[in-house]
Amino acid sequence: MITVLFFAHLKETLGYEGLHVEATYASSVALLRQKLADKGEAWAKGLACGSTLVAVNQTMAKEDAVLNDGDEVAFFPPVTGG
Amino acid sequence: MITVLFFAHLKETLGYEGLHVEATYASSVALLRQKLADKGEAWAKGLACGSTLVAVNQTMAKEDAVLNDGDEVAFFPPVTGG
Amino acid sequence: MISVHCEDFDFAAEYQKLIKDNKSDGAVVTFVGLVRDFNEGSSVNGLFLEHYPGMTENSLKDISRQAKERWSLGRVRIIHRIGQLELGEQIVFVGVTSMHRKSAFEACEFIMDYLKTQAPFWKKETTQDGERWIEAKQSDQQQADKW
Amino acid sequence: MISVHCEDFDFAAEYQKLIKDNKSDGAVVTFVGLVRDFNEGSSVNGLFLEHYPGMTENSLKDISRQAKERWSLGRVRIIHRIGQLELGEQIVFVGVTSMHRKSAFEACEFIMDYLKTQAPFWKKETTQDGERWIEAKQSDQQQADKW
Repeated sequence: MITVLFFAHLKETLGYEGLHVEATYASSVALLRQKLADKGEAWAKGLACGSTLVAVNQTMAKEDAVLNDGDEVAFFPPVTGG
Repeated sequence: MITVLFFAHLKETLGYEGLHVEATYASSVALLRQKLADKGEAWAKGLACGSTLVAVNQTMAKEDAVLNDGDEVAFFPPVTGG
Repeated sequence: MISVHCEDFDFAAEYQKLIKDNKSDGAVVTFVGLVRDFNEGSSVNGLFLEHYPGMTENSLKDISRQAKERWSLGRVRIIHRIGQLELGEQIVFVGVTSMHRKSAFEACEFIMDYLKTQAPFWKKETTQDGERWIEAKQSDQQQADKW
Repeated sequence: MISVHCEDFDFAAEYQKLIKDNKSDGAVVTFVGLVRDFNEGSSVNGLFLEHYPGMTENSLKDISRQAKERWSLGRVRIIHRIGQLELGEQIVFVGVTSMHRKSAFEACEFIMDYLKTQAPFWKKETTQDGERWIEAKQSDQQQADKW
Protein backbone atom coordinates (compact mmCIF):
# COMPACT_ATOMS: atom_id res chain seq x y z
CA MET A 1 0.00 0.00 0.00
CA ILE A 2 1.09 3.54 -0.77
CA THR A 3 -0.22 6.52 1.21
CA VAL A 4 -0.89 9.67 -0.82
CA LEU A 5 -1.27 13.03 0.98
CA PHE A 6 -2.39 16.46 -0.22
CA PHE A 7 -1.77 19.82 1.40
CA ALA A 8 -2.96 23.43 1.35
CA HIS A 9 -5.18 24.47 -1.58
CA LEU A 10 -4.67 21.09 -3.24
CA LYS A 11 -6.34 19.39 -0.28
CA GLU A 12 -9.22 21.84 -0.53
CA THR A 13 -9.79 21.64 -4.29
CA LEU A 14 -9.57 17.82 -4.34
CA GLY A 15 -11.60 17.45 -1.18
CA TYR A 16 -9.15 14.82 0.09
CA GLU A 17 -6.49 14.98 2.78
CA GLY A 18 -5.12 11.74 1.48
CA LEU A 19 -5.89 8.33 0.09
CA HIS A 20 -4.41 4.86 -0.10
CA VAL A 21 -3.55 3.00 -3.28
CA GLU A 22 -2.24 -0.50 -3.86
CA ALA A 23 1.53 -0.82 -4.11
CA THR A 24 0.99 -1.97 -7.73
CA TYR A 25 -1.04 1.17 -8.62
CA ALA A 26 1.99 3.15 -9.79
CA SER A 27 5.68 2.28 -9.82
CA SER A 28 6.99 5.86 -9.99
CA VAL A 29 6.02 9.39 -8.99
CA ALA A 30 5.38 10.26 -12.64
CA LEU A 31 2.99 7.34 -13.08
CA LEU A 32 1.18 8.06 -9.82
CA ARG A 33 0.76 11.69 -10.80
CA GLN A 34 -0.60 10.67 -14.22
CA LYS A 35 -3.08 8.15 -12.84
CA LEU A 36 -4.37 10.58 -10.22
CA ALA A 37 -4.65 13.36 -12.84
CA ASP A 38 -6.91 11.08 -14.88
CA LYS A 39 -9.49 11.06 -12.07
CA GLY A 40 -11.08 14.32 -13.28
CA GLU A 41 -10.57 17.96 -14.10
CA ALA A 42 -9.79 19.15 -10.57
CA TRP A 43 -7.24 16.35 -10.27
CA ALA A 44 -5.65 17.08 -13.62
CA LYS A 45 -5.33 20.75 -12.75
CA GLY A 46 -4.26 20.24 -9.15
CA LEU A 47 -1.61 17.67 -9.95
CA ALA A 48 -0.13 19.42 -12.98
CA CYS A 49 3.60 18.88 -12.94
CA GLY A 50 5.50 22.12 -12.30
CA SER A 51 2.92 23.82 -10.12
CA THR A 52 2.77 20.95 -7.62
CA LEU A 53 5.75 19.63 -5.69
CA VAL A 54 6.12 16.06 -4.52
CA ALA A 55 7.79 14.44 -1.53
CA VAL A 56 8.38 10.73 -1.05
CA ASN A 57 8.74 9.62 2.56
CA GLN A 58 8.95 13.27 3.61
CA THR A 59 11.84 14.15 1.33
CA MET A 60 11.47 16.24 -1.83
CA ALA A 61 11.44 13.87 -4.81
CA LYS A 62 11.75 13.91 -8.58
CA GLU A 63 9.32 12.54 -11.14
CA ASP A 64 11.38 9.42 -11.78
CA ALA A 65 11.48 8.43 -8.11
CA VAL A 66 10.52 4.76 -7.74
CA LEU A 67 7.64 3.92 -5.41
CA ASN A 68 7.57 0.90 -3.11
CA ASP A 69 5.08 -0.70 -0.81
CA GLY A 70 4.71 1.36 2.36
CA ASP A 71 5.84 4.66 0.84
CA GLU A 72 4.25 7.97 1.76
CA VAL A 73 3.86 10.32 -1.20
CA ALA A 74 2.76 13.92 -0.71
CA PHE A 75 1.69 16.44 -3.34
CA PHE A 76 1.62 20.11 -2.41
CA PRO A 77 1.99 23.63 -3.82
CA PRO A 78 5.27 25.58 -3.46
CA VAL A 79 5.79 26.37 0.21
CA THR A 80 5.01 29.77 1.74
CA GLY A 81 5.97 29.62 5.41
CA GLY A 82 8.38 31.78 7.37
CA MET B 1 41.91 78.82 20.34
CA ILE B 2 41.86 75.28 19.00
CA THR B 3 41.14 72.30 21.27
CA VAL B 4 43.14 69.15 20.51
CA LEU B 5 42.00 65.78 21.93
CA PHE B 6 43.65 62.35 22.05
CA PHE B 7 42.00 58.98 22.59
CA ALA B 8 42.79 55.38 23.46
CA HIS B 9 46.48 54.35 23.35
CA LEU B 10 47.43 57.73 21.93
CA LYS B 11 46.15 59.43 25.09
CA GLU B 12 48.16 56.97 27.18
CA THR B 13 51.44 57.18 25.27
CA LEU B 14 51.35 60.99 25.06
CA GLY B 15 50.13 61.36 28.62
CA TYR B 16 47.61 63.98 27.51
CA GLU B 17 43.85 63.81 27.14
CA GLY B 18 44.02 67.07 25.27
CA LEU B 19 45.56 70.50 24.99
CA HIS B 20 44.77 73.95 23.71
CA VAL B 21 46.71 75.83 21.05
CA GLU B 22 46.32 79.31 19.65
CA ALA B 23 44.16 79.63 16.55
CA THR B 24 47.30 80.79 14.72
CA TYR B 25 49.29 77.67 15.75
CA ALA B 26 48.31 75.68 12.64
CA SER B 27 46.02 76.55 9.74
CA SER B 28 45.35 72.97 8.62
CA VAL B 29 45.20 69.44 10.01
CA ALA B 30 48.45 68.58 8.22
CA LEU B 31 50.28 71.50 9.81
CA LEU B 32 48.86 70.77 13.26
CA ARG B 33 49.89 67.14 12.96
CA GLN B 34 53.41 68.15 11.90
CA LYS B 35 53.89 70.68 14.70
CA LEU B 36 52.67 68.26 17.35
CA ALA B 37 54.88 65.49 15.92
CA ASP B 38 57.88 67.79 16.41
CA LYS B 39 57.32 67.79 20.19
CA GLY B 40 59.27 64.56 20.66
CA GLU B 41 59.61 60.92 19.76
CA ALA B 42 56.35 59.69 21.34
CA TRP B 43 54.52 62.50 19.55
CA ALA B 44 56.13 61.78 16.20
CA LYS B 45 55.29 58.11 16.49
CA GLY B 46 51.80 58.61 17.92
CA LEU B 47 50.75 61.17 15.35
CA ALA B 48 52.19 59.42 12.30
CA CYS B 49 49.83 59.96 9.41
CA GLY B 50 48.14 56.74 8.32
CA SER B 51 48.08 55.03 11.69
CA THR B 52 46.21 57.88 13.38
CA LEU B 53 42.85 59.22 12.27
CA VAL B 54 41.67 62.77 12.73
CA ALA B 55 38.29 64.38 13.29
CA VAL B 56 37.53 68.09 13.13
CA ASN B 57 34.49 69.18 15.13
CA GLN B 58 33.56 65.53 15.61
CA THR B 59 33.53 64.65 11.93
CA MET B 60 36.22 62.58 10.24
CA ALA B 61 38.57 64.95 8.40
CA LYS B 62 41.31 64.92 5.78
CA GLU B 63 44.83 66.30 6.08
CA ASP B 64 44.04 69.43 4.07
CA ALA B 65 41.09 70.41 6.29
CA VAL B 66 41.39 74.08 7.28
CA LEU B 67 41.38 74.91 10.99
CA ASN B 68 39.61 77.90 12.49
CA ASP B 69 39.36 79.52 15.87
CA GLY B 70 37.12 77.45 18.15
CA ASP B 71 37.63 74.15 16.30
CA GLU B 72 37.91 70.84 18.14
CA VAL B 73 40.49 68.51 16.58
CA ALA B 74 40.79 64.88 17.73
CA PHE B 75 43.54 62.38 16.91
CA PHE B 76 42.87 58.70 17.53
CA PRO B 77 43.73 55.19 16.36
CA PRO B 78 41.44 53.26 14.03
CA VAL B 79 38.24 52.45 15.91
CA THR B 80 37.54 49.04 17.46
CA GLY B 81 34.05 49.18 19.00
CA GLY B 82 31.04 47.04 18.32
CA MET C 1 17.19 22.91 18.16
CA ILE C 2 13.96 22.81 16.20
CA SER C 3 10.37 23.40 17.32
CA VAL C 4 7.09 23.42 15.41
CA HIS C 5 3.99 24.21 17.47
CA CYS C 6 0.84 26.30 17.78
CA GLU C 7 1.84 28.11 20.98
CA ASP C 8 3.57 31.45 20.89
CA PHE C 9 7.29 31.57 21.74
CA ASP C 10 9.05 33.76 24.28
CA PHE C 11 11.62 35.81 22.37
CA ALA C 12 13.46 36.90 25.53
CA ALA C 13 13.72 33.33 26.85
CA GLU C 14 15.04 32.10 23.49
CA TYR C 15 17.73 34.81 23.53
CA GLN C 16 18.72 33.79 27.06
CA LYS C 17 19.08 30.17 25.94
CA LEU C 18 21.34 31.27 23.10
CA ILE C 19 23.76 33.15 25.37
CA LYS C 20 23.58 31.18 28.64
CA ASP C 21 26.93 29.54 29.56
CA ASN C 22 28.17 30.55 26.12
CA LYS C 23 31.34 32.58 26.63
CA SER C 24 32.95 31.89 23.28
CA ASP C 25 30.37 33.34 20.89
CA GLY C 26 30.66 37.10 20.55
CA ALA C 27 27.81 37.48 18.04
CA VAL C 28 24.09 36.74 18.28
CA VAL C 29 21.76 37.38 15.34
CA THR C 30 18.02 36.79 15.58
CA PHE C 31 15.21 36.99 13.08
CA VAL C 32 11.51 37.16 13.91
CA GLY C 33 8.74 37.10 11.33
CA LEU C 34 5.42 38.67 12.33
CA VAL C 35 1.93 38.69 10.80
CA ARG C 36 1.79 42.06 9.07
CA ASP C 37 -1.31 44.02 8.18
CA PHE C 38 -0.88 44.35 4.46
CA ASN C 39 0.17 41.95 1.71
CA GLU C 40 -0.17 41.97 -2.06
CA GLY C 41 -2.59 44.89 -1.97
CA SER C 42 -4.98 43.53 0.64
CA SER C 43 -5.52 44.34 4.28
CA VAL C 44 -4.77 41.23 6.34
CA ASN C 45 -6.57 40.26 9.56
CA GLY C 46 -4.86 36.97 10.27
CA LEU C 47 -3.12 33.89 8.95
CA PHE C 48 -3.67 30.17 9.06
CA LEU C 49 -0.48 28.13 8.87
CA GLU C 50 -0.76 24.58 7.57
CA HIS C 51 2.21 22.23 7.62
CA TYR C 52 3.24 18.67 6.82
CA PRO C 53 3.82 17.08 10.24
CA GLY C 54 7.06 15.15 10.34
CA MET C 55 8.49 16.52 7.13
CA THR C 56 8.45 20.03 8.57
CA GLU C 57 10.64 19.06 11.50
CA ASN C 58 12.95 17.05 9.26
CA SER C 59 13.39 19.87 6.79
CA LEU C 60 14.13 22.41 9.54
CA LYS C 61 16.70 20.03 11.05
CA ASP C 62 18.26 19.61 7.63
CA ILE C 63 18.44 23.39 7.08
CA SER C 64 20.04 23.82 10.50
CA ARG C 65 22.56 21.07 9.72
CA GLN C 66 23.43 22.68 6.38
CA ALA C 67 23.99 26.04 8.07
CA LYS C 68 26.32 24.44 10.61
CA GLU C 69 28.28 22.80 7.80
CA ARG C 70 28.71 26.03 5.87
CA TRP C 71 29.56 28.37 8.76
CA SER C 72 31.33 28.04 12.06
CA LEU C 73 28.37 28.44 14.40
CA GLY C 74 27.72 28.01 18.08
CA ARG C 75 24.00 27.55 18.67
CA VAL C 76 21.15 27.47 16.18
CA ARG C 77 17.50 27.72 17.19
CA ILE C 78 14.51 27.56 14.82
CA ILE C 79 10.89 27.85 15.93
CA HIS C 80 7.97 27.90 13.51
CA ARG C 81 4.38 28.28 14.61
CA ILE C 82 1.40 26.60 12.96
CA GLY C 83 -2.38 27.08 13.12
CA GLN C 84 -4.34 30.31 13.41
CA LEU C 85 -2.33 33.51 14.00
CA GLU C 86 -3.66 37.02 14.43
CA LEU C 87 -2.30 40.33 13.19
CA GLY C 88 0.99 41.23 14.88
CA GLU C 89 1.65 37.72 16.20
CA GLN C 90 5.05 36.07 15.99
CA ILE C 91 5.32 33.40 13.26
CA VAL C 92 8.94 32.31 13.14
CA PHE C 93 12.12 32.66 15.20
CA VAL C 94 15.66 32.01 14.03
CA GLY C 95 18.56 32.60 16.42
CA VAL C 96 22.21 31.98 15.61
CA THR C 97 25.37 32.48 17.67
CA SER C 98 28.92 32.54 16.36
CA MET C 99 32.36 33.81 17.25
CA HIS C 100 32.08 36.28 14.39
CA ARG C 101 29.22 38.46 13.29
CA LYS C 102 29.55 37.80 9.56
CA SER C 103 28.92 34.07 10.05
CA ALA C 104 25.98 34.76 12.35
CA PHE C 105 24.36 37.19 9.91
CA GLU C 106 24.88 34.98 6.88
CA ALA C 107 23.73 31.78 8.56
CA CYS C 108 20.58 33.42 9.95
CA GLU C 109 19.64 34.82 6.53
CA PHE C 110 20.49 31.51 4.84
CA ILE C 111 18.21 29.63 7.23
CA MET C 112 15.31 31.99 6.52
CA ASP C 113 15.87 31.85 2.75
CA TYR C 114 15.94 28.06 2.81
CA LEU C 115 13.02 27.78 5.20
CA LYS C 116 10.96 29.99 2.85
CA THR C 117 11.53 27.66 -0.09
CA GLN C 118 12.08 24.21 1.41
CA ALA C 119 10.10 23.76 4.61
CA PRO C 120 6.54 22.50 3.99
CA PHE C 121 4.48 25.32 5.50
CA TRP C 122 1.61 27.05 3.72
CA LYS C 123 -0.02 30.33 4.68
CA LYS C 124 -3.67 31.13 4.15
CA GLU C 125 -4.51 34.78 4.72
CA THR C 126 -7.74 36.19 6.03
CA THR C 127 -8.22 39.51 4.23
CA GLN C 128 -11.06 41.96 3.78
CA ASP C 129 -11.83 40.04 0.56
CA GLY C 130 -12.04 36.65 2.28
CA GLU C 131 -9.55 33.83 2.64
CA ARG C 132 -6.80 33.08 0.16
CA TRP C 133 -3.77 30.83 0.00
CA ILE C 134 -0.59 32.87 -0.39
CA GLU C 135 1.31 32.11 -3.56
CA ALA C 136 5.03 31.44 -3.48
CA LYS C 137 7.16 34.40 -4.50
CA GLN C 138 9.79 34.09 -7.18
CA SER C 139 11.97 36.49 -5.17
CA ASP C 140 12.10 33.92 -2.36
CA GLN C 141 13.40 31.29 -4.75
CA GLN C 142 15.99 33.74 -6.08
CA GLN C 143 17.18 34.56 -2.57
CA ALA C 144 17.56 30.87 -1.75
CA ASP C 145 19.38 30.25 -5.03
CA LYS C 146 22.08 32.79 -4.22
CA TRP C 147 23.57 30.61 -1.44
CA MET D 1 17.09 55.85 18.24
CA ILE D 2 20.64 55.95 19.52
CA SER D 3 22.00 55.36 23.04
CA VAL D 4 25.54 55.33 24.40
CA HIS D 5 25.86 54.54 28.08
CA CYS D 6 27.60 52.44 30.74
CA GLU D 7 24.48 50.62 31.94
CA ASP D 8 23.46 47.28 30.51
CA PHE D 9 20.49 47.16 28.14
CA ASP D 10 17.41 44.96 28.34
CA PHE D 11 17.30 42.92 25.14
CA ALA D 12 13.68 41.82 25.66
CA ALA D 13 12.48 45.38 26.29
CA GLU D 14 14.28 46.62 23.17
CA TYR D 15 12.58 43.94 21.08
CA GLN D 16 9.20 44.94 22.50
CA LYS D 17 9.85 48.57 21.55
CA LEU D 18 10.66 47.48 17.99
CA ILE D 19 7.38 45.61 17.51
CA LYS D 20 4.94 47.57 19.72
CA ASP D 21 2.15 49.21 17.68
CA ASN D 22 4.03 48.21 14.56
CA LYS D 23 1.68 46.20 12.39
CA SER D 24 3.28 46.91 9.05
CA ASP D 25 6.76 45.45 9.57
CA GLY D 26 6.86 41.68 9.12
CA ALA D 27 10.60 41.30 9.76
CA VAL D 28 12.73 42.04 12.83
CA VAL D 29 16.49 41.41 12.81
CA THR D 30 18.62 41.98 15.89
CA PHE D 31 22.33 41.78 16.53
CA VAL D 32 23.99 41.61 19.94
CA GLY D 33 27.73 41.70 20.50
CA LEU D 34 29.03 40.11 23.70
CA VAL D 35 32.40 40.08 25.47
CA ARG D 36 33.84 36.72 24.50
CA ASP D 37 36.47 34.76 26.35
CA PHE D 38 39.12 34.45 23.69
CA ASN D 39 40.59 36.89 21.18
CA GLU D 40 43.76 36.87 19.10
CA GLY D 41 45.20 33.96 21.03
CA SER D 42 44.65 35.30 24.54
CA SER D 43 42.13 34.45 27.21
CA VAL D 44 40.06 37.57 27.93
CA ASN D 45 38.68 38.51 31.35
CA GLY D 46 37.04 41.79 30.46
CA LEU D 47 36.99 44.89 28.29
CA PHE D 48 37.23 48.61 28.81
CA LEU D 49 35.38 50.64 26.20
CA GLU D 50 36.56 54.19 25.63
CA HIS D 51 34.66 56.55 23.35
CA TYR D 52 34.64 60.12 22.08
CA PRO D 53 31.60 61.71 23.74
CA GLY D 54 29.50 63.65 21.29
CA MET D 55 31.13 62.28 18.16
CA THR D 56 30.03 58.76 19.08
CA GLU D 57 26.37 59.71 19.20
CA ASN D 58 26.68 61.75 16.00
CA SER D 59 28.34 58.93 14.11
CA LEU D 60 25.73 56.38 15.22
CA LYS D 61 22.94 58.76 14.17
CA ASP D 62 24.64 59.21 10.82
CA ILE D 63 24.97 55.43 10.32
CA SER D 64 21.29 54.98 11.20
CA ARG D 65 20.33 57.74 8.76
CA GLN D 66 22.40 56.16 5.98
CA ALA D 67 20.74 52.77 6.57
CA LYS D 68 17.29 54.38 6.35
CA GLU D 69 18.26 56.05 3.07
CA ARG D 70 19.51 52.81 1.52
CA TRP D 71 16.73 50.45 2.65
CA SER D 72 13.05 50.79 3.34
CA LEU D 73 13.07 50.37 7.11
CA GLY D 74 10.58 50.78 9.92
CA ARG D 75 12.46 51.23 13.19
CA VAL D 76 16.18 51.31 13.87
CA ARG D 77 17.66 51.05 17.35
CA ILE D 78 21.37 51.21 18.21
CA ILE D 79 22.77 50.91 21.74
CA HIS D 80 26.49 50.87 22.51
CA ARG D 81 27.87 50.48 26.00
CA ILE D 82 31.01 52.15 27.30
CA GLY D 83 33.25 51.68 30.34
CA GLN D 84 34.25 48.44 32.05
CA LEU D 85 32.55 45.24 30.82
CA GLU D 86 33.05 41.73 32.13
CA LEU D 87 33.17 38.43 30.27
CA GLY D 88 29.81 37.52 28.75
CA GLU D 89 28.36 41.02 29.08
CA GLN D 90 26.39 42.67 26.29
CA ILE D 91 28.33 45.36 24.39
CA VAL D 92 26.18 46.47 21.50
CA PHE D 93 22.59 46.09 20.29
CA VAL D 94 21.29 46.77 16.79
CA GLY D 95 17.63 46.17 16.01
CA VAL D 96 15.98 46.82 12.65
CA THR D 97 12.41 46.30 11.46
CA SER D 98 11.22 46.26 7.87
CA MET D 99 8.36 45.00 5.74
CA HIS D 100 10.79 42.54 4.15
CA ARG D 101 13.43 40.34 5.71
CA LYS D 102 16.12 41.04 3.12
CA SER D 103 16.13 44.76 3.93
CA ALA D 104 16.17 44.06 7.66
CA PHE D 105 19.11 41.62 7.38
CA GLU D 106 21.14 43.86 5.10
CA ALA D 107 20.53 47.04 7.07
CA CYS D 108 21.41 45.38 10.39
CA GLU D 109 24.67 44.01 9.00
CA PHE D 110 25.47 47.33 7.30
CA ILE D 111 25.00 49.18 10.58
CA MET D 112 27.37 46.82 12.38
CA ASP D 113 29.98 46.98 9.60
CA TYR D 114 29.88 50.77 9.60
CA LEU D 115 29.84 51.02 13.38
CA LYS D 116 32.95 48.83 13.51
CA THR D 117 34.91 51.18 11.24
CA GLN D 118 33.37 54.63 11.76
CA ALA D 119 32.11 55.06 15.31
CA PRO D 120 34.80 56.30 17.72
CA PHE D 121 34.91 53.47 20.25
CA TRP D 122 38.11 51.75 21.36
CA LYS D 123 38.37 48.47 23.23
CA LYS D 124 41.07 47.65 25.75
CA GLU D 125 41.16 44.01 26.73
CA THR D 126 42.15 42.60 30.08
CA THR D 127 43.87 39.28 29.32
CA GLN D 128 46.02 36.83 31.25
CA ASP D 129 49.00 38.77 29.85
CA GLY D 130 47.77 42.14 31.09
CA GLU D 131 45.92 44.97 29.38
CA ARG D 132 46.15 45.72 25.68
CA TRP D 133 44.36 47.97 23.23
CA ILE D 134 42.71 45.94 20.50
CA GLU D 135 43.99 46.72 17.03
CA ALA D 136 41.62 47.41 14.18
CA LYS D 137 41.09 44.46 11.86
CA GLN D 138 41.52 44.78 8.13
CA SER D 139 38.62 42.37 7.66
CA ASP D 140 36.33 44.93 9.33
CA GLN D 141 37.38 47.58 6.84
CA GLN D 142 36.83 45.14 3.97
CA GLN D 143 33.35 44.31 5.21
CA ALA D 144 32.45 48.00 5.46
CA ASP D 145 33.86 48.65 2.00
CA LYS D 146 31.57 46.10 0.38
CA TRP D 147 28.46 48.27 0.95
